[in-house]
Amino acid sequence: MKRNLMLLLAAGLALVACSKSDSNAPSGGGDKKPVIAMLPKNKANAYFISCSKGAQDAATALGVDLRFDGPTKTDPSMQTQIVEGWINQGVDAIAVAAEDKASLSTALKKAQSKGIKVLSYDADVLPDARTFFVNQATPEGIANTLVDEAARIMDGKGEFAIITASLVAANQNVWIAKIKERLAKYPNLKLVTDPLPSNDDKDQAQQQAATIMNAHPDLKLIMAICTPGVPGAAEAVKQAGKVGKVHVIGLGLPNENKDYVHAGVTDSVVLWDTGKLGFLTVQVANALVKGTLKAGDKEFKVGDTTYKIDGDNILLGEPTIFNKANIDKYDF
Amino acid sequence: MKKHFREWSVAAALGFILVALAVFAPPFYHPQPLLSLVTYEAPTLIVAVGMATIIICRQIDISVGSLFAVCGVCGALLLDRGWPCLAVLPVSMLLGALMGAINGGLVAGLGLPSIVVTLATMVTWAEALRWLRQGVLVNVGHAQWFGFTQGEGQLTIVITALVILLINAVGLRHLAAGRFIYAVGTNAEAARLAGLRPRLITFLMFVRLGTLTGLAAFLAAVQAPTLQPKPDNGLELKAIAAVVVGGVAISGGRGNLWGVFCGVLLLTVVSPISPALVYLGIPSYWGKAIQGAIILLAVVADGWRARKQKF
Amino acid sequence: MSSPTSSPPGWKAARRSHEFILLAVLMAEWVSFYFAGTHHTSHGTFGFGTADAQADILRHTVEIGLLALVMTPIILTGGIDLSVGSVMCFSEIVFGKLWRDAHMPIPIAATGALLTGAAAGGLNALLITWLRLPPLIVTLGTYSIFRGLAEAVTRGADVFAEFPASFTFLGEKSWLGVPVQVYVFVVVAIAVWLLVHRTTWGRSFRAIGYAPEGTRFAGIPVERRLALAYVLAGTVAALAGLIYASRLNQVTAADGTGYELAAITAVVLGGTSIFGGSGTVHGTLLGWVAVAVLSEGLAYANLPRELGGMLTGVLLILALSASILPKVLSNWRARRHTGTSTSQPPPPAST
Amino acid sequence: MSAVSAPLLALRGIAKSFAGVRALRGVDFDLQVGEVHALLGENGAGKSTLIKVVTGAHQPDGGSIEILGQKIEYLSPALTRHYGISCMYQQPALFPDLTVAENIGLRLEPSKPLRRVDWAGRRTRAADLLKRIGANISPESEVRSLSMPEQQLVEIACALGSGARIVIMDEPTASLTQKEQHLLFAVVRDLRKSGVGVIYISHRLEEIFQLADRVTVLRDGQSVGTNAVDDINENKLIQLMVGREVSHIYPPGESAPGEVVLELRGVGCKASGVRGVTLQVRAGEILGLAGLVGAGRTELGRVLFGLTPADSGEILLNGKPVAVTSPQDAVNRGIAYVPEDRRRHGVILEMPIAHNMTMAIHQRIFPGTWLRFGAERQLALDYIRDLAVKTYGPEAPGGSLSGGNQQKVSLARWLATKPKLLILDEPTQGVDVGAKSEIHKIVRRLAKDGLAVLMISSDLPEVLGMSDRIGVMRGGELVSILPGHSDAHTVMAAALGQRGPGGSA
Repeated sequence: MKRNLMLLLAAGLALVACSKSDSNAPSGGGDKKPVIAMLPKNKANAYFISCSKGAQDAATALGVDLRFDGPTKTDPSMQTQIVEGWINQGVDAIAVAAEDKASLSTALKKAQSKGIKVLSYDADVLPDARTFFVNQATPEGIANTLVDEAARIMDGKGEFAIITASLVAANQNVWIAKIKERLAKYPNLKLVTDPLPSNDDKDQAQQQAATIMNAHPDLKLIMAICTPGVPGAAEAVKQAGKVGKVHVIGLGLPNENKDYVHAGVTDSVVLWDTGKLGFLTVQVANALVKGTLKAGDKEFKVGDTTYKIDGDNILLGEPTIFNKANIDKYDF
Repeated sequence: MKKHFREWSVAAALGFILVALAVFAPPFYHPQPLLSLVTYEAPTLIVAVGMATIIICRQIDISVGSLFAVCGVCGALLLDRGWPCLAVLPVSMLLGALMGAINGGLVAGLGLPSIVVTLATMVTWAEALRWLRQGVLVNVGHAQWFGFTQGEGQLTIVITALVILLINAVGLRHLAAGRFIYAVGTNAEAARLAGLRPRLITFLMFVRLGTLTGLAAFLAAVQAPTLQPKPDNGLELKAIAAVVVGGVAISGGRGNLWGVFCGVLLLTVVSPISPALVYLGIPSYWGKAIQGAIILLAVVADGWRARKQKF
Repeated sequence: MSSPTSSPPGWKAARRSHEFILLAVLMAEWVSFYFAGTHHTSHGTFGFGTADAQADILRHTVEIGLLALVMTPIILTGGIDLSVGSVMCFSEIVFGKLWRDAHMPIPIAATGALLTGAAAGGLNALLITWLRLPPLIVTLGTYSIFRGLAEAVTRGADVFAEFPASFTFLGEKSWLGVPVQVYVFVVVAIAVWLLVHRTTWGRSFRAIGYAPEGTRFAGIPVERRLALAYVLAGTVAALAGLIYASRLNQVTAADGTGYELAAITAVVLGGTSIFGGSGTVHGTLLGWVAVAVLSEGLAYANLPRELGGMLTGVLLILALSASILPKVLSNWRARRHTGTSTSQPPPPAST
Repeated sequence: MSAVSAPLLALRGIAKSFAGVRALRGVDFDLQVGEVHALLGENGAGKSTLIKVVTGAHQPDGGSIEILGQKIEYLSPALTRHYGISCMYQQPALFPDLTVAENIGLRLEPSKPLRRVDWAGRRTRAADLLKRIGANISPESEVRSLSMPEQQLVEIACALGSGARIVIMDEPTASLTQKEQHLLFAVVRDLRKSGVGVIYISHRLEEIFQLADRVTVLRDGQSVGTNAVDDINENKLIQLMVGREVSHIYPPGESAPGEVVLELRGVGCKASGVRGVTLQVRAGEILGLAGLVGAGRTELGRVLFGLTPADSGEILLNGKPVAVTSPQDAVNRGIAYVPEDRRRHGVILEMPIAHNMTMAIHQRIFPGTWLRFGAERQLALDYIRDLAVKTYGPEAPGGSLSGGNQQKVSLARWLATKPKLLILDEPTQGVDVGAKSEIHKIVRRLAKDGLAVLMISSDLPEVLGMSDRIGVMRGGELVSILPGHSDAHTVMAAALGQRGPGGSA
């Protein structure tokens, strides 16, 4: 009886897998259609969902096969695991947004050694583990915009705190360094504590914000530099009844923050066009595969738009500040 | 006093911390942050109430975290579609009851060990949720705080949790059905010989825990404008820990809900998100270690007492 | 009356067949993923069917495999250890601290980590044997305290990374086409198999699982046997932590979250009874590989990875009910059988 | 009063099988109003199964049940209460974590779930019932904290309070002391007087002659006769039970005791209540330990085996003082203990016979902890042959054997340790007659080979028949040592604390 049951299950499993293989045969068939794999930090994060939409548009336009996969929470080990799977599947290009650059770079070097084109976007890896980094904005640009915005809201003085993704996130760490540099310009702005990690989790960001408000009753502003952090911090401020006393700014998607901005909890969010980031990433990956883009090039053309290349960084453009006045005009 | 020594000692520890906070950190008692904290943990209390009776019944359920996430997400999706809160609540509870019934059916019906059954359903529901939702946030929007103001919403949630606790605590003590649960937990065969139906009671306990989890999930879902589907929320161990700290014996048949209430409060006060630690000058990242120490201390205290009683 | 010459009851045969069936499931998984997840191009073969893919599946799950191995003796004694994931993480943190902050050489830091794991296992053993507490709640307590300590030491945020190549070879390099950590795993697997199946220690684990009091009455030092199982679990958890740290080249306070349940799943799926006594190490290995291939193979077949978890849950329930079902059926059959026999006139009662 | 003609309970042709083994093969039984009907039979004769059929715990495979002439189609524990059937099980079926009042409440109150629990009412009722049977137990104490006889009294209180028309008592006196037995007997007579029918199961024939009106004997799942107590005598009853005229022949003892193997000087253990025991056991001698249940005999055995180490006095083995602090110690020093509870302590039911037999000699047969299956199998085969264990082979799990054969496995485990001192705790309890005499022969042979044997037994004929000398314990103390040929009366008198010849109480 037991035997029958288990064998039945096994047979069923085999059947499912086989039938699936038929329907998928063309995609893995190894014809001329290039396969581009794209790894977000967290595929559940609205930021990356919006990225994936742009990426899919580019893939459709270019006629490439896009595989967009990643962990559903902060999980560097899962990122590595997925990339190693792609290497074994023999994809043509891999584009990654690294949660942790050290652990992912090893896997990416392996990919390069097998002739797979590697690039990074959003969050860089070690420079020798990829050809290009699609940089959504220069770190200075982001840091300066955020600090200037904070100074404006705080009248140039007072305590503030930073909520970040995780302490290993490469791009966030660069931004934090640049934010600290920029603070020299505003001697009365005081960063009260080390950046608080939220693991790209809205609930954790909310908890961190609540804690820091308890610990520092004079806190005037929370700056969240990861997208789930902004609504998380805003919710904490709202629940603590400190709207107006504690301000919230950060890097956030307009859609996630509209309500808070209109309610006056969040003053402004800063972001670039995430869809365009995904779009450009796939374009660059395709160009690398086709060989139309090589290391050392100085610019990259998509249609009639030209993107500047600074060293090995392909620049997306300047970030936008969204506030009460303009946030309703955007939908992403 | 002597009979409920275990419950009293947890209550005393809680009282001690609360007094210490009153003396050294009066701002802890600012109503708003305190209310937020209590609201945030109210769903845990509801789940712990269900978990306590499961454990009294000599079973365990480690799938509640997944059940909680599934019910929460389904509830939030319906709220997003514009369903009224009063219609979503029963759906969420029914869904919880259904999943609880699957656990209960496998445990009571087939006689499988509950820890393995609920381990399996935990993984299954969690991954199903991940697969179907890919972790995407669900917008609850207008339904936050049931559409009330924040203060009203928070009070509603806290009062609901307290009412659930009260009903269950009284029922468990003063209703024959409540005593049947103890009877089954302490000696299922004797319960059968005394004319009770242990399998049915066990089954119903799982259904009940599922229902309570559905309710708790709904009360958690309306606390923010968006809901993050998190199947690995650790709720099961949090609830079990609170129950164990509250003096319920893992071997069944012993403990009461007032102890569990104290256990939940104690673990809440020292949790990493509680302002208490900050006010007492302890960095919040020690929260989990302190919780762990309290759990271990409670466990060791139980063992020590049992050891002394033996001789 | 049962005649003394009746053939051996099917319990042992049934257990052997459980492993056989698991093997069949594994083969089915493997064959289906081979056909669904492998493709051939002009550049060569890619996907599930390549040696690289197989090696990677092992690399990604070897830590869980190690935990499952040492969980087996514990479950055989009728116990459970929920703390292995936390102990694994805490040992890694100790390793990172010793190496980076105390500037100790890698071998000494690694020894420190292993000792930490052993001590953590010792704490479990002490509370379980000395206070006679149920392992479930003891290890629930240590589960939270070691995770909590890991968070406290790292302030919930600190990360140890960029270990030297002399350490990362353990998790990243291969030897003769087989990842280095697999050799470590094989050594541990053989050791645990021998311990459980070929020594008096393993015999005692089973005896304790079946009848702890009866084992004490046979003059077997139950406490010492239990202590070995838990200390071994702690030590090997630390070893798994080192491999994990080396493979990812980083250590955080979130490492190994949920690994305890994955390990328990592998053990139970492998046919070990959660109540103790019966079970095998090779069953555990099969259970572990079946779950590993399922969860990773799906990605190669372009199926959602989450399906792996769901199928694991279903498989677990089926495996469990399968072991119950024959009993239920035979009872039912026996009842029917005697039901017909009573239709004969009852023997007259002598008065 | 209803018509006398219809019996309170009538069973016709009850049959019941477990996994193909026929436990009951068509049993007839009836119980009249105001009657005490004793049920008698050897272990495994089907008494407990029959009881469980009447209480609805087992569903019969065939036959019919009538209560007051009315045919009952289906019984369950919940329904039996409705029909006025109440049962005291051999092992108290109580809830250890709950109070006495609640235990009685759960058994006697209606099983409607949604009603208020009347705590005060429960307490007064429990107090009343306990008072009526003369038990000095607080209704508020937890059952877990009660001794075995006290728990049995709670069971009696339940039976009394149930207001049942049919009360079943399954070996109620097994763990009772003399005083509590008298309480019980009074309750039974009370019940009979008020028209209740009592089914009384016991092994102790004298009780049956004291209490019962009629007696039915079961053998191999069949009723072999129902008689009025006045029409029958003990010998006839035994004959019915065993199926033949028996005078159990004990193997002759040959008194050639050698050196003193074990000597105790004032040994005591506070935790288990053993006090100041002084005795000697010689090689080749069987020292029987008699006494009532709870006299401290098993406890003394456990002290000697290191399970509850002695905390006063001196233990000398072969003349040398030793400290036995753990069972391992005991095994290493050549002390073997065949425990009383065979199924929990003596044999691991799920493990093969071979594994069971080598459990105590791991160090010797498996040097360096490596298992040697060949040697193990050989040893098991040897003992299976020597002790005539009926099984299909060394790989058969212990649970597949009959009680007597399990006992032989348990014995083999300890003989394999080549002990100097063998402690037997109730070696033939629950063992059928054939196996019993085989075990006796084995034990005698072992003694002849120079083993010192300490035999704890509640079976008085066994103690008298087997022992070279008889030690009698009472209240944790060794009260007298009698010669092997003493008569039953002397031993009983010593055990009960009456002054008798040779007694020194």
